[in-house]
Formats: sequence, structure tokens, C-alpha cells
Amino acid sequence: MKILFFAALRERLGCDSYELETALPTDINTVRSALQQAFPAQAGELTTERALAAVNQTLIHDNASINDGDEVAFFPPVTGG
Amino acid sequence: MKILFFAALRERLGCDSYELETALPTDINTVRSALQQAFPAQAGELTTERALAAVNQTLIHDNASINDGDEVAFFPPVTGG
Amino acid sequence: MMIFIAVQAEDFDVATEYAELRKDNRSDGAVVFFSGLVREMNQGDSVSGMALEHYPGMTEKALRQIVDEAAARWPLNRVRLIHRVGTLRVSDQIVFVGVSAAHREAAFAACHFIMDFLKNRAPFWKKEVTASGERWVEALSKDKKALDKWQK
Amino acid sequence: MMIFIAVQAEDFDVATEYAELRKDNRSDGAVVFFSGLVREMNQGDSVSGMALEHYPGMTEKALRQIVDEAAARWPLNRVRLIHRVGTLRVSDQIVFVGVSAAHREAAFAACHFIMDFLKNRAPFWKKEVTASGERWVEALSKDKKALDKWQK
Repeated sequence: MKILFFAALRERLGCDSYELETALPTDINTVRSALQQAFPAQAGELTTERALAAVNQTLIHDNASINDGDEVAFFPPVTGG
Repeated sequence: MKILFFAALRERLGCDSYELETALPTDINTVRSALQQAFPAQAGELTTERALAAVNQTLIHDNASINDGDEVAFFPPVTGG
Repeated sequence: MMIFIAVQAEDFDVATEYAELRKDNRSDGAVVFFSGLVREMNQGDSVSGMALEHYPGMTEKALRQIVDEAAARWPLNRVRLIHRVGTLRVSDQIVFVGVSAAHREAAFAACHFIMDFLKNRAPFWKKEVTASGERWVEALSKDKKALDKWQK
Repeated sequence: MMIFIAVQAEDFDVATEYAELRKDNRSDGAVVFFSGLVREMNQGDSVSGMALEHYPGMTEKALRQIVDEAAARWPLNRVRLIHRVGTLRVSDQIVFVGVSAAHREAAFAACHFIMDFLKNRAPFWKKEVTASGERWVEALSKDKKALDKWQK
């Protein structure tokens, strides 16, 4: 599955998306851990504190299941307005 | 001393000011009572609920003393904005 | 601190007021404004217009006191307050309060505070024209209650 | 209920937005708007400009959810919300939120609510340009705390 990154997280990971090999369905906690293993040097940027998660363009506050075709994204706390 | 009236109170009393004969200094409660005697049919319009008082263009919430030259006014609760 | 207060029969232009709040202003991140309009319906009746009376001399003084109190409570940089008097029709502008500040919390609170106190302390009175004749608007208890939130 | 939401690189015109809130509107007595501007100083440093990144697709959806939530809480008639993206300079306009309602309490609360939630939920990120280079703006705990007042 393809994971999107934005803003500072995108820059620190050095890519705006990542193709994660994973069995589906899965959940956002599992994906987050897999990303921390894929980017060990940036694992601290991928904690729940430092990286929010959205599934299908909606912010996810708890663990959420992820199915085939879902759009998954991670990004830093937002700073608009 | 001259007392000013505004808005509905002015209309109901039928005048925009009234020359009250009174010894000075006095206070706003004494003036209010004197006005209620001067306008007995409209005494109900001159209660503290129905008529606010201002001395020298400042709203008065408690009893306030009035001296020679002070500008005294009574008017209904305000409805601007 | 820049303060502008006007009581006038003429209409005001919100774009001009907003431009004055922004002019050469590099320090403020937040502008909040309130604009009050004449509603067609009030207290259950259809209104075709109104006359706004005030107490000349006291009005400006009362408005200034309210703005000064807001400026004492929150860090504001500019406040512009205009209140119209005289004859107004439905959907006409009645009052404008514009506040600029570094941050939004101060700007929102001050603008709201100024309107709440203006409603209770500034000597303006509305006389509405309805199908059944003219009537003085009665002060509402909800406007008095609106002050409660500003108790320290 | 009329809702307009836009995410755009182009500047917006507050007078146009205000006119849209008032157009053929005889029922609303209160318009409140917020305008956010680029400040010269932020978190102690001099800022010469910024770049605003967003998550296309999610942005509009998140803004719409915030506006819908506000409309569910307060009786509103019109909401207009514009957020810019791309390159901005000091004193440029960033965001506009305009709300019209019959009464001022609803208009003030909804406008403030929309800004507080936008600050925490809408996927925008600011990268500031300072004398010592570019930096991503860090989210502030005070913005998160600002949501507390809207707990039911």
C-alpha cells in the first residue's frame, strides 16, 4: 500500500510517499510501526505525538482499520490559519 | 437643576428636559423620587428598573451625589448595537 | 494603540475600515470584526426600518470607556468602532467593531466584549417601524446576561 | 444555509466576501469575520515570508467538516471560508472566516470555533523564511488548548 507524507515529515523522510508491503486488512498502529522500522533513523518523527495519521483524508485519533484501496497519510501536527 | 430625558422616557414624559427645584448638593435617589412626584402618572417609568441615570455623561449604578453644574439625565435601558 | 470611534448618520464602508486596520501593520496576525445589520424580523414582527436616537456627548464617552476597558484586558493594537444614528432601513449597517491584535484569542474576545458592553452601556435607543406603527425596542434580558461571561 | 469554502493561491478580497454574506440577506443581524495575516515576528524571530503547504483533497474535506460542525451547534445562515496556500509575504492575508447569523452570539461563537478547529484539524503547514533560513512552524500547545472551551 502507498503511504503519503507531507510537510516537515516529507522532507525528513526524503520522500512524499512510500510503498509499504503489508497484508490487508491492517490497522494504523501496525502501519505506523512498520514505517518506523522502514525509516529507523526517523522513527522519532513517526510517533503518535509527532505524526498525525489520516485514512481516506480524515484524521484518525484512535487505531483504525485499513482496507484495500484506502488512502493513508502521515504528517506533522498542522499549523495553518 | 436641569434634567435631560431620552427616547421612550422623553416621549412618555412629553418633554426632553425638566427644571427641577432642589437644594444642592443632592443625590440621584433624591432626584429620582422628586421626578416621580413631578410626573405622578409616569412614576412607573422612572423606577430604577425602567430608567437608568447618568451624571456627567456617565452611567450611575449606585446612589451618586450631585453638585452644582453636574449634567443629570434619565433614560430607558439602552438598545443600540 | 490606535483607537478610532465615530457616531454618525452616514453609512460606513467595511473595506475602508479593514484597510485602516491593516495599513502599515506588520505586527498583527489577527483581525476580527463585527457588523450589525437591521433585520427584517424582530421579536416576531416584520420591521420596515428604524430610527436610532442617542445622547450626544455621552455616547462617544461611553464607547471610549468600553474600548479602553477592552484594551486594558487584552493586548490589542487597533480598534475601530462606528455606530450609526438616525433613520435606517432593513439590511442597513448599524454598527462596526474592528479589532486587530497579534493573536486571535485577544481579537475575538475584545471584539465580542465591546459589542456586549455597547449593548448594555452605550446610550442608543432603537425605534422600529412595523406594519402596526412605531415602537421603541425593549432591552432584552439576554443582552444583560451576555455580560456574565466577562466577570473576572 | 449557504456555505462557501475555497483553498487557493490567489489573494481574497474581504469586501467581496462581506458583500456575499450580506447580498439579499434581510434576516441576519450579525456578521463576524476573522482574517489571519502573516506577522513580521513569530516565536521571537523576524519573518520575511512563508510557504503554505496543504494536503489537496483532504483540506477541503476537513474544512467542510469543521463548518458543518459549527452549523450543527449554532443557528447560522451563511459561512464563507477561504484559506490560501503557496508563497506569502509579511502582512499578506492567509485565511478568512466570515459568518452571518440572526444574532451575534451564534456568529461570534461559530467564527471563533471554526478558527480554533482549523488550527488543529485542517492539513496546512507553514514554512517560514527567517534571516537564518527556512523552518517549519511548530504546532503550539496553546492552539490545542484553545479547543477546551468548545467541549460540550
